[in-house]
Amino acid sequence: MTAVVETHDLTVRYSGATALDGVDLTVHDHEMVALIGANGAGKSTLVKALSGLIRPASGTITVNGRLAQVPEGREMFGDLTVDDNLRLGGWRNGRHGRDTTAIYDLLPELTTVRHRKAGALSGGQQQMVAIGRALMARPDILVIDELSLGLAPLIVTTLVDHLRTLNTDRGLAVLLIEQNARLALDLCDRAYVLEAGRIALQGPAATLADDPRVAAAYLGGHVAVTP
Amino acid sequence: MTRWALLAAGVATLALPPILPERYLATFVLLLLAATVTVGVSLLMGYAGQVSLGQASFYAIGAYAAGLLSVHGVPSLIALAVAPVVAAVAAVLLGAPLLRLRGHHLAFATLAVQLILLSVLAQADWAGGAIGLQGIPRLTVLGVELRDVGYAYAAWVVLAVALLISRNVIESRAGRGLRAAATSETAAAASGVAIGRYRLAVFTLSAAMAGLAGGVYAFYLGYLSPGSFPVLLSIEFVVMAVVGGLGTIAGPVVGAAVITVLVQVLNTLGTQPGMPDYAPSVLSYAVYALVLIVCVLYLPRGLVPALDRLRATRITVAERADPARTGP
Amino acid sequence: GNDTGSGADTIRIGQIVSLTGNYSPLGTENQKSVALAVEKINAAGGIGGKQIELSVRDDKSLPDQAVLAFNELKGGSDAIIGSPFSNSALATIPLVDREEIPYVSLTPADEQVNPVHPYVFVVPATSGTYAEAALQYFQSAKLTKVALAYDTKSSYAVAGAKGLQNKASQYGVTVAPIEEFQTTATEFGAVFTHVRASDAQALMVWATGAPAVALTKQYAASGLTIPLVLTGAQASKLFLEPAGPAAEGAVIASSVGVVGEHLPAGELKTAVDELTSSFTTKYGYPPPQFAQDGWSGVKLLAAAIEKAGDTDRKKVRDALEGLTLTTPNGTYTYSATDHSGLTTDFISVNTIEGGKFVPTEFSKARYK
Amino acid sequence: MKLTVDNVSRAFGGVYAVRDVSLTVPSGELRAIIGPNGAGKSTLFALIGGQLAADHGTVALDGQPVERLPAHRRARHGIGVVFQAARTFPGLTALENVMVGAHATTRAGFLTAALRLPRHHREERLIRERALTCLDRTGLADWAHRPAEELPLGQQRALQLARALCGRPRLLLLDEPASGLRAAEREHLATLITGLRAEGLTILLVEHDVAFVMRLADRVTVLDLGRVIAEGTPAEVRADPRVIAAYLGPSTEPPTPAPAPASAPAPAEGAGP
Amino acid sequence: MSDLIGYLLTGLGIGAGFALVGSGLVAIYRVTRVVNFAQGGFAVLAAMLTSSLLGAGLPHGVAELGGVALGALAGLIVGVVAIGRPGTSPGTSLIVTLGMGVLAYAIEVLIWGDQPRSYPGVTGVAEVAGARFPAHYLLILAVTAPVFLLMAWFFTRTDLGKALSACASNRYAAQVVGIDIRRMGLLAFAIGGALGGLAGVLTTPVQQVTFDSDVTLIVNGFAAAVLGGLTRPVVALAGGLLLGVTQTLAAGYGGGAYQVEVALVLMLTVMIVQAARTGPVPETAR
Ligand SMILES: Nc1ncnc2c1ncn2[C@@H]1O[C@H](COP(=O)(O)OP(=O)(O)OP(=O)(O)O)[C@@H](O)[C@H]1O
Ligand SMILES: Nc1ncnc2c1ncn2[C@@H]1O[C@H](COP(=O)(O)OP(=O)(O)OP(=O)(O)O)[C@@H](O)[C@H]1O
Ligand SMILES: [Mg+2]
Ligand SMILES: [Mg+2]
Repeated sequence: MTAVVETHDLTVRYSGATALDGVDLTVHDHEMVALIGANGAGKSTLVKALSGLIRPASGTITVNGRLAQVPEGREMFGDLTVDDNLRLGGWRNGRHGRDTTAIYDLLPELTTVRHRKAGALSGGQQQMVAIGRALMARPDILVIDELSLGLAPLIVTTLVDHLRTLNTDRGLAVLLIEQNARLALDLCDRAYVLEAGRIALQGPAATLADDPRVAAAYLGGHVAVTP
Repeated sequence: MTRWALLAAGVATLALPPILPERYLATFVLLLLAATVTVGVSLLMGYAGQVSLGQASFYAIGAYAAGLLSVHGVPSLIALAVAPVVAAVAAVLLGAPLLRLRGHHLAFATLAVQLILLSVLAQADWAGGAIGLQGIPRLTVLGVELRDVGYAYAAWVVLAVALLISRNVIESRAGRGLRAAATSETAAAASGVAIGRYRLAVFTLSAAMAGLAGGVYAFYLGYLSPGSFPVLLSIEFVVMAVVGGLGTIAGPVVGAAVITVLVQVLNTLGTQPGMPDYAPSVLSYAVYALVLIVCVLYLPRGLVPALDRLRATRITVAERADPARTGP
Repeated sequence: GNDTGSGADTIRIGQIVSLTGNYSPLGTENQKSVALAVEKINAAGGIGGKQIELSVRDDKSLPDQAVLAFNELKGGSDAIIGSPFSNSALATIPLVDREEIPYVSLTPADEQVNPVHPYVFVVPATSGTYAEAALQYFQSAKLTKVALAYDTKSSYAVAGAKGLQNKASQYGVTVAPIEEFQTTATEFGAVFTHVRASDAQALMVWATGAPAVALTKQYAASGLTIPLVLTGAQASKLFLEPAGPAAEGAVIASSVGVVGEHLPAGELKTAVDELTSSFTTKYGYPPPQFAQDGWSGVKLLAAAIEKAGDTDRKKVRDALEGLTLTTPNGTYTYSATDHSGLTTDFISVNTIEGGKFVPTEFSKARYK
Repeated sequence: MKLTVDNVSRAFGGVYAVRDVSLTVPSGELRAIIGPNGAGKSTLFALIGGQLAADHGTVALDGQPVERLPAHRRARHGIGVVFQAARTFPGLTALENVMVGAHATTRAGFLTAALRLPRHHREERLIRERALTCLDRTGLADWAHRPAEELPLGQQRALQLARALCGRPRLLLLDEPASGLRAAEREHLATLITGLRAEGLTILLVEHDVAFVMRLADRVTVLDLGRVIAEGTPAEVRADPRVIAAYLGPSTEPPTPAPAPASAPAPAEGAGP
Repeated sequence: MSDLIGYLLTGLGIGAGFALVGSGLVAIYRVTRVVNFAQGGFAVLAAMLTSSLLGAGLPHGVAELGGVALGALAGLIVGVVAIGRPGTSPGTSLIVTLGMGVLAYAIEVLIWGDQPRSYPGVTGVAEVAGARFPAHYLLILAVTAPVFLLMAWFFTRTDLGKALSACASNRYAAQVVGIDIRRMGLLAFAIGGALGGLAGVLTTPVQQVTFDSDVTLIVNGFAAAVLGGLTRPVVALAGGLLLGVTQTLAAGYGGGAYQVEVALVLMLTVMIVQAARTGPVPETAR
């Protein structure tokens, strides 16, 4: 197994404040990796660094293959149509990037809004576009900064299944940040726990799910389903 | 801390007029007046997020109001006091329809208003037309006719008033509402900010500042013409505000000072004997442009924040010498 | 401060001039010719043995910059040569009144001399004078119905248009229709349409700069055949070159110096030739109208200082007021009531032929 | 405060986002609004809060019609809003963000500020204290002096809530307040919301975390394609077949698809609009 | 009647000129969110060079092409300075373009002097239904219409055009999907420069050009472009034509003294009505 993404001693600072501090993280070929951590731990910062949108203060990042991301906050091309948003997702694919049918098959909810301006969509519809746009790149590694954010439960189920299929069929590697840590740990093979910019824990997802420290901080709310 | 620096600058400039060589006094007066208008522009742009490319219109309206009134025998001090009021009234009348526009639409609208105003003035015989309004008496305060140093102090007071008001407004409920509305109108309105009224209020306030400065200008120059208030002047105010630093109190003053002095220095240099024919235009265009470009590219937040940051880094560097802080 | 420096061993002249901004095409010519005149005088030993020292300030075609410039210059100057931009000049004049310093203006606004300001003297023929010269031409050419088009935003044009209308009846001329346009206008179809619908026998245009060129270019294609009459503001290559062949046949009033080569030998011709030869030698092209103004301004000041025997401001002023001097612009006779000095005799009405100004028979007949 | 929404509709270019929706929320109730993506939940909130004008229909607070009032006037009537997208004021510190929220219940204007009249100082002190309390309550005390744009997403959501609370609202519209929050923060939020309801606030809550919603809500209204398709207690709604078909899906344990990786739920659920 | 047709046709002619000046603004703004105050400068540079080339004996067509090429080059240079530094905000870039416009003055004065220039275009008179107007306007019209159609097509129908538009729509997202926003920005500046150059080259024959002609050009171009929010080429064209026709009609039937004001007031009215109809611009969800 080769690494598709590897960071070594990655440190990122925002005007003085350290957001990531010596992070070593690897995602291998065919692998699904979860990244969990409290709000402000530095997860989004890591994503931005991986896709080159912010420059690290020190450390190295290696990416082998095409990386696509679902950014935090959805980041629509607000005055372009849904169709155009998706097509632009395939920008790096050239001519192949234009075929959007697979995305509409996956997310039929988008079919009826395909000619609307993306900025006028509901929050969840935008999230679907963001995910669809990332898939359009036909990436080797997909980095998802919040998957289920604002999505109805049914759609989350569909997407999770699709990711799993892509992973098994096409060997897509995934780095997943997800508010629902249980979901993430169930889906992924391995996981990292980020705390205040450092990797606090790492290991097989199943092991981490059983770790009491993880359960207390990240799984709690979803267990207590007592209406 | 900035406040102390400001106070020190205030005292220093207060001492300046009598000792300044007479030939520089005019630069000093016009600098202070430009700074006053720029304070308004900065309030408008830096805090309320509205761009005006026509601020010189209110400068002109204030000037013409003061000039016309005093030419027709109104005591000069009263005429001066009326100047900002007229400018403010004009701003309310114009702002009511124009402030429905946002962003570049508003920028264009203010520019258009200025073009229209200039053309109306150029054709208004009662205001001297294109030839200009002549014979404006000097400003008389307590029976004393002001001479050059007097105008320097008048301009100083006007600027001080504008700065004080601007600071008071920014650090207030209203100021926060403005700044909030500049970034998200939806959220600001949902918090109870009456955006339309606020925008009009700040537009009017900045116009009043320009009008007041215009009043002093009218008496100081004793002559007004549409040619004194070109559109480029409005743009220059914006440049001053940006160079000084938007969203800062001292920015407009620093910006106005730097630009005014730069222009004068380049003018003097370019017209020195022995300079080649093309020196005046090359210096006043090329050097001015290069200084401007380099300044905004390398200090995009303006001079004042840059100076602040310089001081701030020195402080944090000192702090960081203490290695006790480590995260969990 | 009133340190007139009458005892100093140099004569200090300040010049406020538009070297940048809208009026720089005029200002640069002013400035070149002033510098040239000073250089010539100094080379010839100065005035009464004293060299002239010239300080220049750019008013950037802005009135308040002119005031700044005046304030910088006033302390160290014995006399001041003013801006080609009328608004700059008018902004400076109140200060001149207060400062009491001889001020020689290079802009033709009538307001500077009407009423007379004791220290202000104007070099170019004023708009009013041009208007009167045009009327004399119309009268002699039997053009009794003249259409007028003018730039409402230019003080030069407004003054000229007013002068024309005020004095028209004295010369038996009716002015109609009257068309207005703006400095920024680029299209004059409406003017031509209106004129075409009238029975006007000539179209007189008062404008400076770009609109005059655009109007002339479009006039050629307008189908109008009546004479197009322009004024001193067009009497230079600033107009001729951009207007190109479209300007052929247009009638242009100018100072006599512009058509110096057609003048009969005499004092005036000598004055013109002196400027033409030295200007052409130094700068490589013949002096335009604005260069004549700058040159004449220096000559007038020099003559007054020489006559006063001193640089005392009051004495120089008095000397100017009684001065009679021939310069390339014509023969000036300043008096206590006339600070403009030139009569219509020194305005030549020309036509453009082969890209050159050629005096009309009307004017040729008036050369003495 | 009692909220009555009567027959409101809003279309965008011919497509109805909200269609003939009527809703009565008695004072002090916590009402959840759920429904698929694009069902019209946020649009309904916007019609209540005044961010959008209704094509027709009325909105009343304690019987007083407000549908013609602009948003800032509705805020003065006691509506507090937490938007779905984190709409904070970048450039202002967290504390200042929250202080803006106090606008609805204070009045010092430009003149008072410019002249520094006594009222300015009095009000300013009050606003500041109240804002600090709100920050504290939402767990943001440590962030008070950081510019809002530097806050992580989770904290930005909390900041919106603090801002809304600073206006002393009597009706609170919460659009997905828990999205992006981790388990611990989610717990904190749940406690806070329970507390607010105990204080007598009327709360409307939109949230896709069904467990979270069902735990907190008194009653639940379900929207689909702009219409109300069901309304009742959490238990009733959860059992409603239309709701299961349109939104919840067959599994009762909503977004935790641990079992059966092979058999994906058929996409033919009719969930699409 | 023939008067009216004359006014309308000349109005369209000069309106097309305004729109052409505005087209470059649209091209640049649509991609970079920068209002390019140096736009008038491209026109001036191009016109100056064209006049020199014609003066040097080059034939029409070649000389004009040279002018347009210089415009594109100038656009590229302005772009490099204005948006080349990473992290430059559109506001900062705007001031930089203002500075570049002033810098162009110095260059123009050094090379061509401060005297006005012009050159002949299509000579002669066109007659349509008894109305006479300079035939050159037909050329301007004939160039403007396809330029705008091409722009509209390019930006909304081609992949590259969409990628360019995406840059202005959301810079961050553009980077996320792998669009090189800097390169796109520079491309936009070059296109804008060429369009600006074209505007200068085409409008100069009926007027004249001085180094500071850019102010008038940009005011009119801005007026035209802003009507379409600086992003919609076809609306900008409509804006320019409206501006032109209003001016000639105002001059024809009301008198020329207020023709610009009438047109500006009309533009303002249209904008205010537009704003009142659509309400405040909707904020997209971050
Ligand atoms: N632009 C910025 N300037 C300064 N600090 C920042 C900036 N963006 C983020 N930070 C800081 O960096 C740290 C990490 O933020 P980041 O957004 O990566 O967290 P996160 O783990 O993604 O949080 P969340 O779960 O809320 O999305 C936080 O402490 C935050 O305050
Ligand atoms: N400004 C707008 N212009 C056009 N259509 C809009 C606009 N706002 C919303 N819509 C459409 O109205 C419908 C309802 O949107 P709304 O945001 O209310 O959904 P929602 O129920 O909040 O969904 P989500 O759970 O995804 O946030 C959607 O189809 C959306 O695309
Ligand atoms: Mg994050
Ligand atoms: Mg929603």
